[in-house]
Parts: sequence; structure tokens; C-alpha cells
Amino acid sequence: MTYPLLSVKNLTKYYKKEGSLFSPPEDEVLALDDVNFDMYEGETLSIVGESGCGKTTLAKLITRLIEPTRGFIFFQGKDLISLNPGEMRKIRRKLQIIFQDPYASLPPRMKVGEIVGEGLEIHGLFKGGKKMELVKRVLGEVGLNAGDMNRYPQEFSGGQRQRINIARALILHPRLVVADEPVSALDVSVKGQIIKLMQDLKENYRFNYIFISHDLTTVEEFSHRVIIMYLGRIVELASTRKLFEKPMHIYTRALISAVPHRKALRNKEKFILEGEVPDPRNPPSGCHFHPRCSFSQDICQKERPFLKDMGNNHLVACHLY
Amino acid sequence: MYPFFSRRIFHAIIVLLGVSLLTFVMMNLAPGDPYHLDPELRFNPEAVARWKELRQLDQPLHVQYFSWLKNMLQGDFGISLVHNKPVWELMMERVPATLLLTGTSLLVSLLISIPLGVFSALRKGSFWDQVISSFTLGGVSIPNFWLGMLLILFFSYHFKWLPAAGMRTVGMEFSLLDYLKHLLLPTVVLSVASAAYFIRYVRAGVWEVIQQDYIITARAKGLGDMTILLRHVLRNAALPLITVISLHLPYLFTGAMLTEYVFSWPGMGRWIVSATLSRDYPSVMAINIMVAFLVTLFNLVADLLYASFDPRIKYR
Amino acid sequence: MILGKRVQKNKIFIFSLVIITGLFLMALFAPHLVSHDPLKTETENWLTPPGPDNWFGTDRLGRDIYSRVVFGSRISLSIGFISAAIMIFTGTLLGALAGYYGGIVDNLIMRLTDIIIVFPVLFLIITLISLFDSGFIHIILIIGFTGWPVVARLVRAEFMSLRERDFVQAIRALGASDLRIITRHILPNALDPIVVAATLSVPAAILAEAGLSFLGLGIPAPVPTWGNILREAHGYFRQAWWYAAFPGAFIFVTVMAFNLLGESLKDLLDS
Amino acid sequence: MEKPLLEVKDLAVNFKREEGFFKAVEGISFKIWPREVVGLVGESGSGKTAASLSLLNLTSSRGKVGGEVFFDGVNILTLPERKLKKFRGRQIGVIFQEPMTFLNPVLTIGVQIMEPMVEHWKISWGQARERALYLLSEMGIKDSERRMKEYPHQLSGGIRQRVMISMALACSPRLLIADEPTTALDVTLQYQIIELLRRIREKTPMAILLVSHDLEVVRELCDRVMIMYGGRIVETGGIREIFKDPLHPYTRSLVEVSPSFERVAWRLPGEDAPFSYQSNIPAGCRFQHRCSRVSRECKGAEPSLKEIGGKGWIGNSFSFHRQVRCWKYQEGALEKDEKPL
Repeated sequence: MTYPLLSVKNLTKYYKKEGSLFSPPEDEVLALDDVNFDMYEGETLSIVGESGCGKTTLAKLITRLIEPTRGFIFFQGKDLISLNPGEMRKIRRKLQIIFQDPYASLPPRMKVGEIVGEGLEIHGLFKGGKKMELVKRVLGEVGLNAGDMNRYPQEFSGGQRQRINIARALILHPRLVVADEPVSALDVSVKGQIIKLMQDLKENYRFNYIFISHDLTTVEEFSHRVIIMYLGRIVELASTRKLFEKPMHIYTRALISAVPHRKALRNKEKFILEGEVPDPRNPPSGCHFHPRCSFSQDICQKERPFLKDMGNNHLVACHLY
Repeated sequence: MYPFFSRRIFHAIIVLLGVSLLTFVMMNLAPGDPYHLDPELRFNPEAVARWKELRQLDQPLHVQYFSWLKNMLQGDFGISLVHNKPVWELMMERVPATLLLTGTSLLVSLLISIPLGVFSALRKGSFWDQVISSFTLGGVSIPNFWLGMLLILFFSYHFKWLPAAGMRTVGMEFSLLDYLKHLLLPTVVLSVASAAYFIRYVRAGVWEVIQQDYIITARAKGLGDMTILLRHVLRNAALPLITVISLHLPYLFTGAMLTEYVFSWPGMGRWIVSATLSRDYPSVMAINIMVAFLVTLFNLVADLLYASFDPRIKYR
Repeated sequence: MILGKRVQKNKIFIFSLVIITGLFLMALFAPHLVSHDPLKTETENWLTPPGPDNWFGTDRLGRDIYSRVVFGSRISLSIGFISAAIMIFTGTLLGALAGYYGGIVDNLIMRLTDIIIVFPVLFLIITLISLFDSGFIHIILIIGFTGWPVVARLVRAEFMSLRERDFVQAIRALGASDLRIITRHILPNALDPIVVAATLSVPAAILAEAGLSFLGLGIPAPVPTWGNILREAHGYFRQAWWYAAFPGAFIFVTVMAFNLLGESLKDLLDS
Repeated sequence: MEKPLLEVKDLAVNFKREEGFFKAVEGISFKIWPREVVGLVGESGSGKTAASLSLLNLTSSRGKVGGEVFFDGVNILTLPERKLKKFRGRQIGVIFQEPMTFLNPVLTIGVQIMEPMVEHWKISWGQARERALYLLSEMGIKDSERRMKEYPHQLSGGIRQRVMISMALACSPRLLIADEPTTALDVTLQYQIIELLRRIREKTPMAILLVSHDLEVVRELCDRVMIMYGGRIVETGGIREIFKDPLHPYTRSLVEVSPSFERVAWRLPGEDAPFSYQSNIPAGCRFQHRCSRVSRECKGAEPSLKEIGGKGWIGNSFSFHRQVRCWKYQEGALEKDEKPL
């Protein structure tokens, strides 16, 4: 039987600090609201949305760096949330994450060799010379030199650091890599190189990745499916081709319109959004998008639209359909 | 805003309860029983039992604690074992003296440190900045009781300008000048460390603020230097200073204790030393509670002030 | 490395280190450096001003102040160091637990810190000393165990911010245990402020001991400590300025040297 | 013929560092004509922000600014601080990148918008208030009365950036320097701010220097663009020419990632510059380590900024030259480059 590599069910996260006697109770902040999706072996899934849409929360939940308020995450059929810390540590080998900020995500006082090799040590895989050999090989594969092993992260540029991050994640041969905006902190000319590197490595290492981005154009080239998120919810999920050809949700259309000089859209209608993403402490009723939507009806304010299959696995959450 | 205030007050009450509990525990750690010091009671078991009953010492500890706490809230800190007077009375004689000394020197050190600190930050690295920095280094390093001795040596014994001890000349009628003369040296001694400490914080605080992006904005608007300093820099730098002052307060009391000792200032500091030496536990504990209460109270006021000045907290 | 070069350039750092080393050597070789037995009284020579025989003069019992000051450095420095070590150890441990685990652990530790921190340190020390007597060991322990809250707050703040940093999250994602994360990733990065705090704890402990002895609550006479000499001098310094001047100056210089060391360390590590 | 509004000659910015000086900007010269919108593009560390802030001598105290900046014929860099202040905010307004950190957290936004008017025009706060309200509503902010009393942390990112723009426009400056005005914002908001700037551009007779790392944003608003790399201008030209036919390999790498670029991509083989590239400037062309078409002459001496082709025109009153700093174009080697590798 084949089950999805990753299956996310009803995943919900509210950031909330319980008020104790000594600290103020904070307002509940909506980060993720009832998110469901499956991901299959071999596919590259992209998650796109603006700040506050919950994409980074989702990345941290999938890798269980934070705990969900509700919901389940099944990875290779195992319920991650139910695992105890020891079991979870073991499974992390298969489940890696790459962070957005190449400067903050590397420990400043360790040499690159130690950083990249640490995963092997933690999981008791290799030690000493064998470990170093492997580190050298992986560094070579991400486009760095063996000599870089003895240098410190500060000596590298943003793009090179992101390569180190990739090496650290890949040395464990993970099944799934969650890449949380891995290129958005990089300069335009470097972005493409890192994305190309990740694709090449995907062939060699046979891992799958979830690529999180705020920028729709970045993901167009390489992802199989795209999830569009808005204020904690999935608003559209479709294959990349369909999404760009026939975007359904108004928000998706607005995102595509916001890409300047897109040839495909030059002659089509443009959607320019008014206003901003509402405060997640106090999300709008019904459809989260209705205050900014020019097609908003009564029902949009009252009922939450759920994802509907519009054929060919093109899912959209909108009362218009 | 009100939730913040009430929470903060609640927090202060918790701290004070903790303080009282800690003091109570310390009191019960005292070696032997206080009545051992009383020769009349010492060899008379019946009297001891009566003595204990009278002071509820035969009750379980938690009962003792609560009755002690209750008494304390009513101002009854027990009887001094040495002076044979209610501790409360002794306290009322001494707290004002300590508050006069600490209050004056807090004021003086702030008046000195704010302009110097601001100047130092604006002219960071200059000759005068280095002079001020050297002074602050000396100020935080010099033991204030030694400084007090040196000042007495010069100003009292050598030049005979100022009195060396006490709060006023004994036998003289009240005169403000006399008070001020007595106050001058202790205030200087106590203020040196505080001023040095505050200068460092003001300097660091102002320096940090002038590095901020919004100062570039203010400059880009073409505002005058004075406007930038007063409206943009000082407002932001003043807030952390409130916290710094309240954190410094315990050290000010520690300094006051030594200063009072050197200048025979009739305050709590000198009293706790003599009470400790004579094992007058009720007095020692009462002083501790009192000082902790004063510090907590000031911290509370500082926090509330901070909250009402900082828009970022007000709306949380 | 670059740090080495900066150390060489930082004259204040070297200067303070030289003074501290000198003080250390003085404490270590005290018996070889003194001209007199610090405890030997020569009442006929009392309160002699400084001269070729008694460099710093003599005290009210005719003891050589120079010899007493030299021996006093042993007490001051050992109390300074051991108490500071206790402060740092306790403070780091509790601060780390509170900062890393948060929640109830944090609440309990921080409430304890809040309570201790409102007591002026010397008041608390004196009270404890009145309960436990003022032996050498007691004083070290009491100074050490009353001074940790400041360190704990600092370490807690460091740990809290480091815990959330991406590189720590990345190590967690690799599957590292809490112990490994704390000892190999958070602690080394929190070390700079801890080192500075440690350097600044030494003069705090030295001052506490000196103050205590000055008040007559420290190590009992006739053991020579700088604070003890100052206490004895309190009644005599109007006739004999040297009685107070020299021990006080030694406290001053020692405390200043450590403060300088701490400051320059902060500068060195910050940049 | 009209005079240029801003003329920059040989601008240089050096930052004092522990290891000595570090040259953020070196020998930059350009003109901005009245009402013209010019883009200044470069990646982080290229010196574009230092260059724009140095025009008003706003770099931090460690930065030393050299060269000449003529505003309306006056060399403002030689003015004493007191007189320079009369230009800041009044003649030249600045929009900064990150509205959260560039707004004072403890002052209401009303005060922050009004203060340049009170300072420069010597009007009362009441009078300034009228204009502040007008500006805010022009920026598309509803209930501006209430907003005036709020603090920056209470506002959303888009509103903050609008406040920032109102502040810069308060005294109707003749030149607006916009330093990455959209970078900190989300995609849909970026679009709104770009539209807002476009409207401002049409409504006011103001010249704009738009500093950005994003060529697409510049393309939306500018007539002309200057590309910076490693503290130098490497290429200038009209925005259409640049997109149609990027000459410098660096410009080409920027243009290639644009979705509208239709030619064969070169793909830069080199990594982004190692972080210390400015403290360790190579002999020869600064771009040599990342250039796919590097030849021996590139390693020898640095190429000069060479004028290429004829004059371009903005409207019909201002002319400019296409310029590029690359050895390939130094001796009429144009044809060679036309063939993709």
C-alpha cells in the first residue's frame, strides 16, 4: 500500500501565552487554522503566501520544532505528534529543515566541518576520519571546497552559507526537507544558483522537498504543486501549471498580478488588492479574505469556505465556486 | 493599561510575601533560642514555657508565621532584645534618617550623572569623555567607607570645615545649616558610586539611542540638534534609566549602611550592624523586611512610571 | 586569530592583567615578601609613621601594616575568587534552567531571584552571618550564595534569546538532545557575557568582604584582612593617616583592576 | 536649457573600521534633472544606500564623504551642518527602507509628520496639523485624525510606510530619495506602494532617486537607471534599453531573472562576492570573480565608465548617455558580445 510521504490533518496552531500569576495573558494569535494536505514521494511541493499566512509556522510544525494546538502530522505513516522526545529525535534524521536566514542559522563558533558533521555524530552514524570524509564529499556536492571545512561561517557569503545549510541537512540522507524561504534573503543573482543546486541534489539524493516562499515567481519553475495560503488557511492548491494558467482564488490572482511584467498576464485582467492582511489576533469572520475581496458576498462574512475540488485535484476555498 | 498595573501590584505583593517568608525562615534558623540570652529565664523551665506561650512559640511553624505576619502588618515587629523597646519605635527613629541620606544622594547623583552621561555619549571618545569614564571607573571601584574616612581626614580633622559624625550637633538648637553641614560629607560619599553607575548607564543608553535608525530619520528631516536631543534621544533614553535606578536601589542601601557606620549616622544601616553584633534578631529581621519593602515599593513605582511613559507597554 | 591581535592592542586589558597577576604573586609569596610577622605586636612601637623599617607604618599594637596588608591579600583574593566562582556557577545553572526550559521552572527560579534581589546584598549577608558565625568558609559561602541572582538573570536572558535563534533550532531539527544543545550550542555562545560577569563578580565579592570586615562582622581579628585593618584604623586614623590609607588603597586598586579587566574584556568580546 | 537639479561629482564614502578604511562608494558621478525619476540598483553591499545617504551627509559619524554634490548649483557637502539642515527635509526628502525602525517608537506619528514643517516653515503645530491630515489622506489613509495620535507599533506595515512617505513629503521637497521603499513589505503591499509612488510622481513636480535591489520595481517607476556593483557605477542607461540589451555582465545577470527576459541566459558561474570583497578590492575589474566572460585584461586594470552609442532623451529636454564599465566595450568590441556563448 502506498501512503503519502507526509500527511497533514486538521493542523491548527494558535500562539498563546497562558496568563500566569506573573505574566500577562496574551491575545491568541492565529497562525494556522485547520490545514490539510498530503504530499507524495517524488514531488516538490511549494507553499506560498505573504507574511502572517502561517507558512513558517507550518514549516516548524512539520519538523515539530513547535507543538500544534490541534491536528495530526503523519510522516511515512507515523503520527509525529504522538512520538516521545527520544523517538522524535531518531526520526529527525529523515526530516530536515533549511532556514531562511543564512546568517542566523549557522552556529557562529563552530567550523564548517563540525557543523556539517554534527548530524552524523548525533545519530551515531560515523565518527572521526570516516565522518570527515563524508563531510568533505557532501561539501563538494554543494559546491564548496574541502578546505572550507576548517573555516568559520563568518568567512562565507550568504549564498555559500546557504550551501552549508543544505549540506548539513543532506548529510543525513533525509526523506523530506522543508526549505523555509531558503533564497529570499539572497541577492537576485544568487537565488537561481541555490535553487538549481537544490534541484540537482534532489536527483542525487532522492529526497523530497517542501519549498516555502513569499514569491510566486520563484517556485514556478521547479515545483509540482503549489499551496497558496492566506492568514492561516489554505486558499488554493493545484498543480503549478494549472495554478498559473487558471488561478481561481481572487487572492491567487492578485499575487500573480503583483508580479511585474508577467507576460502571461499582460493582456488579462489585473487584480490589485486594497488594504492589508488583517491582524491575526482578530481575524475576520467567515472567509478570512473577504474584507479585501471585490467579489465578497454576504455568505463570505458568515461562513468559512472549505477547500473544494474543482476537478483534476485543483482545490480552492472560495464561495464563488 | 489597568491589567498591567494590577498585575504589577500583585507581583509586588508576592515578592513581599516571599521576603517575609524568607525572613521568617532565617529567624527560625537562629542558633539557640532568644531567651537563652536572658539570664533570668535561662534556668527556669516554667518561665521559659510561659515566655514561649506568651510569644506563641509553642505553636506549629506555619501558625507562628501567620501570626507573625499578622502582627507585622499591624506594625508589631516584636520587642527588641537589646533595647527592650518595641522594634517599631526604634524603626521610626531610624528610617527617616536613612531615607534622608539615600534620598538626597539619589537626587544628587542623578543631577550629576544625567548631564555628564549625555555629554559623554555625544562626545564619545573625546578627552572629556575619557576623563568622565575614568571618574566612573574610580567611582565604582572605591570602597565608600574608605572614601568616607579620607574625606573626614581632610575636611573634618585637617581643615575642620565639616563635622565628622552624626546628623546634627549635639546640644545645639535646630538649624537647617547645621543639618546640611552634617549631611554634606555622607551624601558625597554615598553619591559617588551611584553617580558613577548612573553615568555609565546614561552614556550607554544615549549612545545606543543615537545609533538607532529613527535618529537618522530625524536628521534627514533637518531638525536642529537640540530638538533631536530633547525630543528624540532623551525620551527614548530616559525610559531604561527608570529601570536602572530601581535596580540600583538595593546597592544604594548597602552603601548607606557603610556610610552611616563611618559617619555615625543614626539610621537603619548602623542599627542593623549593632543589632547583628548583639544578636537582636527581631530588630535584624524587621530592618530586612523594611528595606526590602522600600525597595519593592520603589520598583513598583518605577515600573508603573515606565509603563505610563512607554506607549509600547501601555497598550499591551 | 584576530582576537589575539586585539588583545595585544588593548593596553587596558594588559595593564589590568599585569596588576592582577602582581596581586596574585603577592598573595602567593606573602611569607617571602614581608619584613615582619603580621601578627607580632610591639606595643612600644605603636602608630609609627611609614619609614625604612615599617614601610606602611605600624598599627595600634605596633604590628607592621605592610606585612599585614600583604597577608591580607590572601584573604581578599581567595574570598573574591571562590565566592565569585560560586555566584557564577549557581547563577549560570539556575539561569540556564530557567531560560532554556521556561514555564514553571522559569517561574519558580525567577520568583526566588526577585525575592532575593530586593534585599540589599550586605543586609542579607550580615543577617546570614549573624545566624551562621563568621568563619572563613561561612563568609565565602554566604557571599557566594547571595550574589547569584544578578548572574542568573543575565544568563536566563541570554539563554532565552539563544534558544529561539535559528541555529539552535537547526541543531534541534538535527535531533540533538537538550544536554547537547545546552552544552555545545547555547552555553558557548552565552559565554562572553558570563565571562564578563565572572570578572565583575570578583571585585563585588572583595568589596563585600571588605565591608563586612570593616563592620566587624567579617573574619575575626587578629587575622589580617584589608577590611579588618580598616576597621581597626577607624578609631585611629585621625592620628595615623597611614593606618587607613594603605589597606584602603589596596582594596581600591584591586577592585579597579578587576573592573578594568571586565570592561576591557567586554570591549574585546563585543567587537 | 534647464540646469540639473542634482549633480554629483566623484562621490566617495569611506567607513572607518578597525582595520582601516573601507570604501563603500568610490568615484560616483551622475545628474538628476528636475522631475526625473532615476533608479539606483545594486545588491546588498554594493554601496547604493551609502551613496544615497551621503548626498545629505547622513552616513553615520564613521562615514567620511568625499566629492561634490551640487543641489540647484550649491555644493551642499561643503556647507556647514547648520546650513545643510536647511536642505534636509525641506529641499530633499528621504524615505527609508524599514518603517518600523526608522520611526521613533515613543512619539505619535502626528508629531513625526508635523515636526519638519514646524522646523522649516516656522509654522505652528496647529497649522502643520492641517497639512499632516491632508498628506495622510492623500496617502490613502482613512480616519487620519485618529491615526495622528497613534504610535508606530500600533500601525500595520503598509500604513507605516505611508506615514514615512508623508513625512518625507511634508515640506514639498524638490528631490525625494527613496531607499528601498518597498523591500520590507509583502508582495501585494509592494504593489500598492509602487502605485502610490507613481501617483505622487504624476501629481508633484518632484524628482525621485529610487534606490532598490530590485530591477523590476525600478522598471515600474523610473525613466533611467544606474547599476552599482562593488561601490562603482557599472552601467547606466534608459530603463528600456537596459532591459532590452543589458551590456555589463552584472546587469545582464539581474535582467536575466526577469520573467520578461527573452534572450538566452548566460548563467553566472561565480558565487556572490565573498563578504569582504570591499576591504580586499581586486586589481582590475571588480566583477571579475563572478564574471563568466572574464579575460586577461579584466584582471589587469579597472575599466572606465565608457559612453556608448548616442544620446537618450527624457521627454524632450534632458539628454543622457548610455554608459558601461566593462573591458568588452572599451575598444568597440560590441559585435563580439552579441553572440551568446
